[in-house]
Amino acid sequence: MLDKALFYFFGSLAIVSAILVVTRRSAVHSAIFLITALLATAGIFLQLHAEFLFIVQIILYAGGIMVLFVFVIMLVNLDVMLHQVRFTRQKWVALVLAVSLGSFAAFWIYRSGHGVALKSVLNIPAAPTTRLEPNTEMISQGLFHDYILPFELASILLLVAMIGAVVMAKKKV
Amino acid sequence: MHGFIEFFRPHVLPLIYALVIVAVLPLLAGYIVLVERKVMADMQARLGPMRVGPHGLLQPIADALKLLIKEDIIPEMADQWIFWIAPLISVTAAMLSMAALAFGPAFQVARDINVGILFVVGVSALGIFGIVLGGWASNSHYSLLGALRSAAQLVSYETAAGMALVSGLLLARTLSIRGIVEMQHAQGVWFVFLTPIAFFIYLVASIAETNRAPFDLPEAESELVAGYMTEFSGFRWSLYFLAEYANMVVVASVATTLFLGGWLRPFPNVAWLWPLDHVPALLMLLIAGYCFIRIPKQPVRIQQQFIAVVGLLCLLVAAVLAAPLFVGPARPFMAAIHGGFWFMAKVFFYIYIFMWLRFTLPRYRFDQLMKLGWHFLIPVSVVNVMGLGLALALHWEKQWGLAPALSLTTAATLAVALWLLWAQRERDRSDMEAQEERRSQGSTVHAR
Amino acid sequence: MADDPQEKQPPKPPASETPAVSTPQGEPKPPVATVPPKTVAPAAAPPPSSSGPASPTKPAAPATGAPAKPAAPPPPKPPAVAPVPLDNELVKRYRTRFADGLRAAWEDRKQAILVVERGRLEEIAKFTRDDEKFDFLSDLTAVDWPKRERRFDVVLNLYSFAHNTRLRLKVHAGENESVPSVSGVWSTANWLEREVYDMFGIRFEGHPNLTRILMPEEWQGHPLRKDYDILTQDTAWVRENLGIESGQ
Amino acid sequence: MPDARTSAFPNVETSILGADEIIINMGPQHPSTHGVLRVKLKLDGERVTGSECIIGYLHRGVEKIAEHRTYQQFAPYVDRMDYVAAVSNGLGYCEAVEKLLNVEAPLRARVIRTILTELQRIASHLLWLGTHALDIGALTPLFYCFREREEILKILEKYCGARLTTHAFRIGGLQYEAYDTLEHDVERFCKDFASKIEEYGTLLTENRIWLGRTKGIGVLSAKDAIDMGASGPVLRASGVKWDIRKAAPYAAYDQYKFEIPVGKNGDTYDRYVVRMEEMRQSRLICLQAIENIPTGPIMAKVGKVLKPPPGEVYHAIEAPKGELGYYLVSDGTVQPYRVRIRPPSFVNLQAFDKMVRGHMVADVVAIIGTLDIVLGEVDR
Repeated sequence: MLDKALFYFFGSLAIVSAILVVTRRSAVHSAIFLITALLATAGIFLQLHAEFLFIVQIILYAGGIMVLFVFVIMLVNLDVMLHQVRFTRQKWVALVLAVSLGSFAAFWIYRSGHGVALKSVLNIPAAPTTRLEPNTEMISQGLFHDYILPFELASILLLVAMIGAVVMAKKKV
Repeated sequence: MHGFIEFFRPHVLPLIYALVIVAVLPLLAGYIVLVERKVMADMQARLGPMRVGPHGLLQPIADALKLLIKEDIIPEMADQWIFWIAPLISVTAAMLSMAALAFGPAFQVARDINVGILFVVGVSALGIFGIVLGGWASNSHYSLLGALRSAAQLVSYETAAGMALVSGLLLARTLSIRGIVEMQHAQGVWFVFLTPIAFFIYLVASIAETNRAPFDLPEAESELVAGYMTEFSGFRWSLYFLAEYANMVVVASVATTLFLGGWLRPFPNVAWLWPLDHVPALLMLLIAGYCFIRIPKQPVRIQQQFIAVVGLLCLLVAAVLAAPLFVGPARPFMAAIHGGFWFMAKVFFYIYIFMWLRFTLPRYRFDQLMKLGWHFLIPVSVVNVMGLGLALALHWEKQWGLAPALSLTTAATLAVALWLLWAQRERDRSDMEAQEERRSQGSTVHAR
Repeated sequence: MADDPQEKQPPKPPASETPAVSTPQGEPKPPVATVPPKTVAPAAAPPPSSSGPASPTKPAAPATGAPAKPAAPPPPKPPAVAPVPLDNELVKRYRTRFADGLRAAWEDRKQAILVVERGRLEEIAKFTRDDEKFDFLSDLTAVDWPKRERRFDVVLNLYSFAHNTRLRLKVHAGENESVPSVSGVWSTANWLEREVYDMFGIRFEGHPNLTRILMPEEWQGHPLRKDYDILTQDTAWVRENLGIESGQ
Repeated sequence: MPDARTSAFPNVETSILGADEIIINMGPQHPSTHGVLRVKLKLDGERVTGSECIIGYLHRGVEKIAEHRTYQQFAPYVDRMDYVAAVSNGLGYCEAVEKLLNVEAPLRARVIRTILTELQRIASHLLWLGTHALDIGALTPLFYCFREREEILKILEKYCGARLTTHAFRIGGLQYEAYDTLEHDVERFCKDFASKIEEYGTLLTENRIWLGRTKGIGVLSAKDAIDMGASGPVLRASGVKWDIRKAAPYAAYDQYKFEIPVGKNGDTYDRYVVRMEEMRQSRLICLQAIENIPTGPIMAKVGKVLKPPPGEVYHAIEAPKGELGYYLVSDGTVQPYRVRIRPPSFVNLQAFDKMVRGHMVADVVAIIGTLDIVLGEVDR
């Protein structure tokens, strides 16, 4: 019973803060709501007993990326952006897009309920109530044994990107 | 109704522990402040707070009361909403990270969460938001500069602390906190003796991470007044203060768990050192005795009664600590009670080092602080992790003895550290010369 | 038990100051151990030809009172040391170099004073610093003599590390005459001149940033002038701002 | 109207990220400006590109007051200028007037004056060390220094009844005879001060962070120091060996042997070493002086009413901060015609702009500390 209550709490929290992110005038407010949205999803991960994912979500997203977001928001002078008139013309384009996407999603949800052929594809198993065995070891097993090559490639790619950023940002001292 | 009770049964104990933590922490933080002021006074040939209660024992309560009553000013141009939530974020991050810590074999809120240490580090990293948003919301130039500086400092020293923890976890081969302590119990040696460098790096990095002692640049009084805390006053300011001390306790407990053997008694497996079990009770008896001796010296009658009560309390604790040794039925609680004592003793020792450094060392300048972090601490911690990995690999695969392997890698890491220091000094000297002749050929500029 | 200056000799040889042996006014005895700074002019005794108190062409200058000794001080007091005209190598070098640039030279309490012409102050200052090695400007200040027609004395106290001696240059400046700034020669003069401007109102040409330094920017009047009357300013201010008569 | 709050900071002309400088005000009530000094700093990011000192907040017009007071009445005002070293101010003024009167204080008075001035020098340097270390972050030296300074203030209080604004000397000599245990007190202080000064040394001299924060900071070359008119420890740390106590001995300095400490490269660390060494030398002077304080009168033959003959004199002494000069002009009446005080702090502060360029904000605090300025003397 607690699980259901928690799930709905986290779910609604995530949706509400996601909406608020888009509608807030001040950038810092929307950054905070983005953080709450991320933490809400982390809560759901925890509910699924995926502890490693939960903590990675917190460290990576909330602790890492969002700190950079807030840094940038504070450092960049936001006056200029506020004066520009908000995207009036795009209103219609947005409406069309929203409608098409909404109908598409609604159609598949309906089909999955009834349609037979696609059940296997869209059959989302209910959240496992049994305890997952500690998945940190499983993830590290996968990451460092089965997919060691892509892991190294990705790290080299990141390294290059970092060095590039440092070189570009280096002030002509 | 039955279902409800049934449903709550597994959660009762953690809830009680959580309540204890949330209640005890502010009190603990207050008394750490008192101990800090007393130690500082002692080092500076003076007495420290003596007025409120005998030997200033009631000073934290007086401080808390003052902060509660003090007017809570919100700057007019400040962002009210963020101004209200920023200190909250800091405090919740600090308190939340206490959840995973095990203060004794039994006393742990999140029972057997198997990402233990990672959870603590991750959640305490959220504390940065409290500081950064606090600085931003108070809309004053000084506090923003202070906030940016402390955020930069936290981020850069978290890397070093993270790597130091990694080398500890390599030895423990598990993330869960109970697992780490049990591993140290099994191996019979604390990890601080196996990787002393990692402990040292974690000590330095944790000082920087909690903005203390030589690294307390963000609220260096002489420069940016009070850094990000400038505009906060009254209860809001005390939340930041509580967050800082809670962070200190968190960082100290992580170090104790990982390097100083959590709730283990020193030399847990050595049989002939059994008298060590009596030490906690004897210590408490000693304190009680001192309180009773001091009774006649108290100036006011009420203070005499108060110190008598404190003496009795210490006696009670001594009895509790001695119970498992002598009284039969209490024997199974031995580990829990003594464990808690030893854990708290180690945490206080770690915090004492913080205080000790604070009153002897002057403050680093911001660029020196960053240079120390990036040019020295992080490289050495990475080398230490690699060295340790190598040593363990040799130990497991090639069956080398643990001691020779570890001593070899520690020596190698020390060599790298010394080389880095030497390179740093060369770089400083060349900077000095460059600055020197840039200054000498500069013309004598008229002072305005 | 009047302290008899003659017989009490301090243990150390007269390198330390012995009380000046009192002689009638006029030619002091040559080996007089001077007061702290060693005799300014390397030559020991001033020329014997000093014709008594007849004052040379020096203008009224500081001794506004009669150059002769003021009314006889009470008998026990030590004798007054009036300024004595000075003429030694230093003065000769200045006279040969600047002719009429050097207006007067005398010695007051064993310290050399040269009065120089206002227009050529900068040139003389450069000469003093480079050739005479007076490379340390101790102090730059001014004195206000309202009764004189050129009322201000701008006084430069100099010190030479090479000769370990002090020298005082004086310049006379009128009410709104400006004085050439020496901040180009010694940078320390920058703030000192700003203070003199602030206190006396003397303008210094060539000063990089001649503004008030001690008083607030919008302050009227120059406080250290003798005719600066704070009372009239105060009553004016009170009348103007409070509309009542100030009680002073 | 765009939300004012998100328009970053109204008082910041340009964005922080932009390359052009921002102006930051330090003071006048800033914890580390040693009094009411306001410094406008032009910063490019963290580096200081220019500075301007705004002074005058503590200007009491001492020189104007002097023209309406007799010579004796003005003596207490002199203590209020450099209130940290009141005794040496008094010594300078009394000796200047004695020179004007061509009178000399008897040897006993001069020796006692020397002892008290040297003790005041130690006290002034102790206060400097405590506050300078506190600005750079070391909390403990302050309390050690003030413990020693308290001993000196006790001696001064026993001698002349006041601790800070002492008015200890009179024109012509001394008002009070030395109290009988003076020698004993001074000896006891000097005996244990030797170990105490080593104690400060252990805390700071080899401290890696202290070295990092002071070496190479606020460099002033010898040529610039002389050109800027700097004097005292600031000048000596730049390598110029000049001390008025040796160059032009006054009071009884010519009877005692002491060294003049000189630095090499004129940075904050050298000034620290020079001042520490000066404290040791002052202690030696006091020890030599109390060995034989000569007997004899303590007041020269100076009448009640002082009417110095017309004329002028400039007399400078070596105050703890530097050359403290008095330029007195007398017109023969009881009141001085003009009293000009040459304040070492005012002139040393002028070198602040040259020393601070290119350093960080944290160094500005260290440089203000190392100049050892007292605003009472800067503003007069």
